[in-house]
Amino acid sequence: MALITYREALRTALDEEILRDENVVVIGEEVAQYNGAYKVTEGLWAAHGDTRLVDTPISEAGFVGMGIGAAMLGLRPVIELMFWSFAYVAFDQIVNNAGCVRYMSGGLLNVPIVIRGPANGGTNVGATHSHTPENLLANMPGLKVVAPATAYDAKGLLKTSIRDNDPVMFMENTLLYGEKWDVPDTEYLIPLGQADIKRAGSDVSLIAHGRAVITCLKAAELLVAEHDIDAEVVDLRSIRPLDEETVLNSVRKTHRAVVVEEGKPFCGIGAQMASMIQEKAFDDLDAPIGRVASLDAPAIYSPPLEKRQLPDPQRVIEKVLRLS
Amino acid sequence: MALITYREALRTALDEEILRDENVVVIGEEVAQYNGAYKVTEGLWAAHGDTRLVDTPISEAGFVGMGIGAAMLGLRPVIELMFWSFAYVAFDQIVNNAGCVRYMSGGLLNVPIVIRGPANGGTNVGATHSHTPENLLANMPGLKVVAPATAYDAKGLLKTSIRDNDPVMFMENTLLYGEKWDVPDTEYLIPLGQADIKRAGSDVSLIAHGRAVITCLKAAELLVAEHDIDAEVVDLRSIRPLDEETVLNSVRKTHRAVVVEEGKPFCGIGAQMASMIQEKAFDDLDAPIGRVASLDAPAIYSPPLEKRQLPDPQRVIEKVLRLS
Amino acid sequence: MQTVLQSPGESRSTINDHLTKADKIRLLRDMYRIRRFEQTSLKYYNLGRMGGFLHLYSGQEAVAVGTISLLNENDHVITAYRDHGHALAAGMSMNECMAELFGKATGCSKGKGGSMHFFAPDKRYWGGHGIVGGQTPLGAGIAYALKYKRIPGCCLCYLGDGAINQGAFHEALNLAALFQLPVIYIIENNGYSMGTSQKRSSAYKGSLAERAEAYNMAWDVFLGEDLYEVRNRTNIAIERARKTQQPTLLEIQTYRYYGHSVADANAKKYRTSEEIEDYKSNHDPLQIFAKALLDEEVLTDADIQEIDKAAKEEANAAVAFAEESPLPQESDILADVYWEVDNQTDAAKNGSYFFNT
Amino acid sequence: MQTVLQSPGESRSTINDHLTKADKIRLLRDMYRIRRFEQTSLKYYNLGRMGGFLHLYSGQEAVAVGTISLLNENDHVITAYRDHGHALAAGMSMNECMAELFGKATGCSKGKGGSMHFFAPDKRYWGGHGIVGGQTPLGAGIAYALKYKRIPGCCLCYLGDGAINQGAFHEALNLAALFQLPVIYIIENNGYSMGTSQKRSSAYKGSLAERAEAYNMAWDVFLGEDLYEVRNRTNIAIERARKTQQPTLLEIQTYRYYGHSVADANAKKYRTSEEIEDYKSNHDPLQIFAKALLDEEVLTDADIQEIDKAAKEEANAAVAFAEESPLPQESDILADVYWEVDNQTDAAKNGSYFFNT
Ligand SMILES: Cc1ncc(C[n+]2csc(CCOP(=O)(O)OP(=O)(O)O)c2C)c(N)n1
Ligand SMILES: Cc1ncc(C[n+]2csc(CCOP(=O)(O)OP(=O)(O)O)c2C)c(N)n1
Ligand SMILES: [Mg+2]
Ligand SMILES: [Mg+2]
Repeated sequence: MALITYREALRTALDEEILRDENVVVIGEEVAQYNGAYKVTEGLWAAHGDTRLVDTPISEAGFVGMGIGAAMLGLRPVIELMFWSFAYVAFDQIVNNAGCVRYMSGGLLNVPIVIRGPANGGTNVGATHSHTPENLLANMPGLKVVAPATAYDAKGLLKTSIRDNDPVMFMENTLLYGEKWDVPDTEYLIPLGQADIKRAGSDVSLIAHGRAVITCLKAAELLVAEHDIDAEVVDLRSIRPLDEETVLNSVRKTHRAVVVEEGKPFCGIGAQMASMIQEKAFDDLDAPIGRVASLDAPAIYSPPLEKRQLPDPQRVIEKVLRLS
Repeated sequence: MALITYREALRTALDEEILRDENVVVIGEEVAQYNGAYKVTEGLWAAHGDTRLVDTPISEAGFVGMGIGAAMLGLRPVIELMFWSFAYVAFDQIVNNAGCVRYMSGGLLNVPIVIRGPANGGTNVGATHSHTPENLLANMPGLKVVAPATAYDAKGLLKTSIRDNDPVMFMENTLLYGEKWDVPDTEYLIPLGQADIKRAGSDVSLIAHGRAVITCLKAAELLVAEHDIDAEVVDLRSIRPLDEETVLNSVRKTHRAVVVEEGKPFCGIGAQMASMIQEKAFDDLDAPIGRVASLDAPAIYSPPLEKRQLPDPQRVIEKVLRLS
Repeated sequence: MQTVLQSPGESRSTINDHLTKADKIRLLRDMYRIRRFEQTSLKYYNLGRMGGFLHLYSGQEAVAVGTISLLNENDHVITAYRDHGHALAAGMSMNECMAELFGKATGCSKGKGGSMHFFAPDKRYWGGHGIVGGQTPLGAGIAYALKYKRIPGCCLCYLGDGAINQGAFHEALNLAALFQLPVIYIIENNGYSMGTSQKRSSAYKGSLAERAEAYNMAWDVFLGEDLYEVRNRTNIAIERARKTQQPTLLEIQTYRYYGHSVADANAKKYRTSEEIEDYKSNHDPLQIFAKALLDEEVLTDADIQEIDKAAKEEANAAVAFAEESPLPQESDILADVYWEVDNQTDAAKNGSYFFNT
Repeated sequence: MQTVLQSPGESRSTINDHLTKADKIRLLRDMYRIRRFEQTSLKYYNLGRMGGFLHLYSGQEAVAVGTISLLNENDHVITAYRDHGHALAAGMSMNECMAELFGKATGCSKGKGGSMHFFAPDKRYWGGHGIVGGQTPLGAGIAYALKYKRIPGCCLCYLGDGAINQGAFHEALNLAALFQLPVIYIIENNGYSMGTSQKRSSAYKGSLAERAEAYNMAWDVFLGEDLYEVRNRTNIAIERARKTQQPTLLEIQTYRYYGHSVADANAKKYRTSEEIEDYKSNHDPLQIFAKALLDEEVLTDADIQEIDKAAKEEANAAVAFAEESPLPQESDILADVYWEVDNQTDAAKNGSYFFNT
């Protein structure tokens, strides 16, 4: 075990997969010579050179599509979006080309691509740079969506995603890049579609993904300390495929659920969770499923205000208390 | 009253608004000289000329963005997308420029634009041409989303949308263009944010928008005839703003709800409705909220199969029966 | 009409000199097969046997057949929605193509793609793409993979004259030129994008292909009615790609006889009947190549009749095949979404992939 | 370096001939104000008083000041995220700009937009846009509205050398040329997009502006260090736009002294210190224009000191203003999303607009 950052975990995953499979190529803006805008790829260009780490022009539709075309021929491109927000200029390529060509060809081809980068608010970069499109992308059958909350998960899930033969949208978080967790020294993989109980509890299920998991863990500490409420924290880890069983088992145990996400509420991940839980565990619920999301406006710049716009432990706690 | 098609209703709305306000300009591919790919704008170019009906190159990001820029200066562009599916090449313009500039300017400007066109499956045009992005767009605070199910609603809502000072995403349906309904001869407007009870009933609430409303009406007839179940059909008409009260009142009366949509299920409109209803009317529910959506794959081409992929009255009925 | 960069060491390809009689006959036959396949499909479309769109290629056959005939096992093809011609030229059977139009499980895409979305990766034919311009970054990607794997092949990526105004195409052009990718973009300029003439959709100087200048990319413009000429001029670009990995932008001037799609009732409004008739009578690629082969005494009038007849029969047989073929099953709707699920791998053992309720 | 299409009747603008002494002093002052505003903002950024990005314009001042000084009440400006220079040149106050950086309610965007998203529609300044290239269709739209309303104005739309490879920009160029829109696209070519040099991001022949040729659009390329030259060459394009509604693509060669943003720790890795120092010493637009005005005897060294001092004081005063200003209230988070809601119109009386739970 070593205590490493989420960023280092991602970098090690990339490094190991580049070494393991000659078809893995990392493509994106500033990923090579600049070492990555957020330094996720630091040192990889020096180690692996121009063929494996490729700097691109600012042409997301172009190089995402290029990656998809190359994947159809068997490369395994890992495309870095400097921010997932920039996916919107490449949205057609992602949805129609990565997401639909397998289907439209009757299964004759597949697109083993990973598109990754940070998708989060909280860094005061304004509305254009703070989109969290996991709900939009998970809406699309054909795409997979993954959102790790810890360095351990980030490494194991990224390696699995690179080896996956379908297009995986991999959502990171700039606020987590510098956070540290224990990560095994030896190789490990984490399957997609397995949620993780980050904290066991009996009174309420807090269901989240990405940094909202950390928020829930903080909320859980306060809930037990201040309100004697023992919350279970379920980290979805992958949004599509989705581990519905782990979620449902948790709710069947606790009879209460709050879904927490950093995205906007309307048709968010929380909506899907609430819809699924109430349908499949209706009789197990002692209270309506609560939701906590970003306050429903484009991301505000002003730093103290953006903090308030995102879910924080306090809002989670209030929601839990209101359910009781 | 006159019995006119959904298409004619839209055309009349455009015609009247072009005459009423010199700032209204209809922009899109083939909208002028060709009379519109789906003939919605038929005759308008002949009547109003080159300034008011503008043919564009196949550059959705370009002309949607151009419309947004023009709207910032006070024009009221009505942008036709030949299919809403093509919004994905203009997604950044729609989300960040139409949706966020008001916010990012602290309210100093507004974008009175309408983007309209068909958003539906069922015409065997394959996955790339069958997207239904109302959930994606309604996820974005700053955008409004409207989806009329009848000629009457189409006309009244389009006129209101054109007069609205915010960006309105207006979702039509090619399968409805040729259907007829009674429409008043005199001018009328329908406010956004008002759902419409298309059929009153007491046993279950069928909640839908767009063509799914028609499906629900057929299902309701069969339900009463064959199962003695009296369904209420709630047509949302506008997705954002959303008339939650009408939905909730219906559910409080019937104690059962099924949400029907032609989109894909994950984080769909039905998810949001289920999440909202279970939260706000938890104790009124006698059964879980049911959902019916397109079968969860990209749109299949094969005509008989695509019919099965979309919600039909039978699937709605089965879902209702399973709730009972 | 000029080639800015000449392919190394030659100003004119000698590619046609190597054609055998049999080769030439095959080329003519392939054009007839496309023409008759499409006319037959049109008939059954009008009989209500298929859904969606049907974008016919009639009039443009020398482009697909001429260009694709130059390819070898290292080369690849990708195109837009007007894709029947390229599919057949790439070696796909009429049966699988017709069955696809009929929405049958025996279709090339199992009835899932339809007219706009034909695929045959085994023939290095990568679709069939419905979103205008959307295939152009993919074409760059195919070329990228070839270069990455050090395969001395190229990718032909087709698009229309209207498609050049999609942003993705420009991004692809810059990437292709910057990374020196062996992709050849072929603008099939039939003068119209739906009802919009070239003049009304594109700002340009002399030609559309000149846009390549902006990226310091080689380009050429020529007529697409003469198959020999198409092969000759295209081969220069193909050689360039194979030998130097440099991309080229070609504009091939052609014409479509039918409307934009079968649903295009306006086809004769934005074009005069004279214009259409003139092309059919004086510029038809089938007639022009047939006449060339007659002049060369490669074949006789009777041979041509025979080729035509065989093409018609093949198309009719394809209809019979399609009619008799089964539809996909309802359970097929949820297949071919994820590779891992279809192949029941360990990776697919966890979690839900589909959210039907 | 050539103007393809000359503006009617003149090959060189005489615009600088009309400048009064006061005008010239104002121009110098405006450049100093930008420089000092940004250096001051940098100081407080490093003190942790603001969040997000801070993209400094230092080194490029003659472009914004020179070009915007040519505008009148019918003309408009829109730019990207490196927008402080344009904002101040357009007449926005240091107070509202600094307060925006501090995230205060008194900021030009009420603290909602931040450094990348300054707006002042009353000054015909339409932002401040964070998505690379995303503002370029908007620039065409502003020009579209001017033409539609028969206002003889134009829109200056700025972008970077890296931004030219976004598809939306190409779509906008084609639209501007096709529809003859009075928009002037100004590529502020500072040689780098983040850490990527022009050569590594763009395929081109002689210059980036030559891409305009593809659309038969007028273009020009020139150095941006001399404010007179910037005004002279830009005015030709502006006159063309105002009189004939024709668009132009300008490439103005310039340099940024700091990194891409303050967070760019690599700024000296992809550029040599010599390169940076050479520009600062020999090409600094403030020094060059100051020297010109000294030579013209418009002002003295002491006057320049005074201008500089005033700019610094104004910037410090803006900091004080920003520091003292209130933050937005939590309820403000949900304001300014919808016009109809903010204005409590009848249209906003129905339904829910926000879905907080
Ligand atoms: C992004 C996008 N916009 C619009 C369309 C609708 N559409 C399909 S084909 C077409 C015209 C294309 O013309 P061109 O590129 O010249 O090709 P041609 O049809 O002549 O082969 C249009 C507008 C589409 N499929 N995709
Ligand atoms: C679509 C998109 N992709 C990437 C970015 C991240 N990004 C912001 S600025 C920039 C470099 C732009 O360089 P250039 O256009 O030359 O402008 P400059 O910064 O030199 O003024 C990049 C990559 C973005 N904001 N938007
Ligand atoms: Mg065409
Ligand atoms: Mg730059």
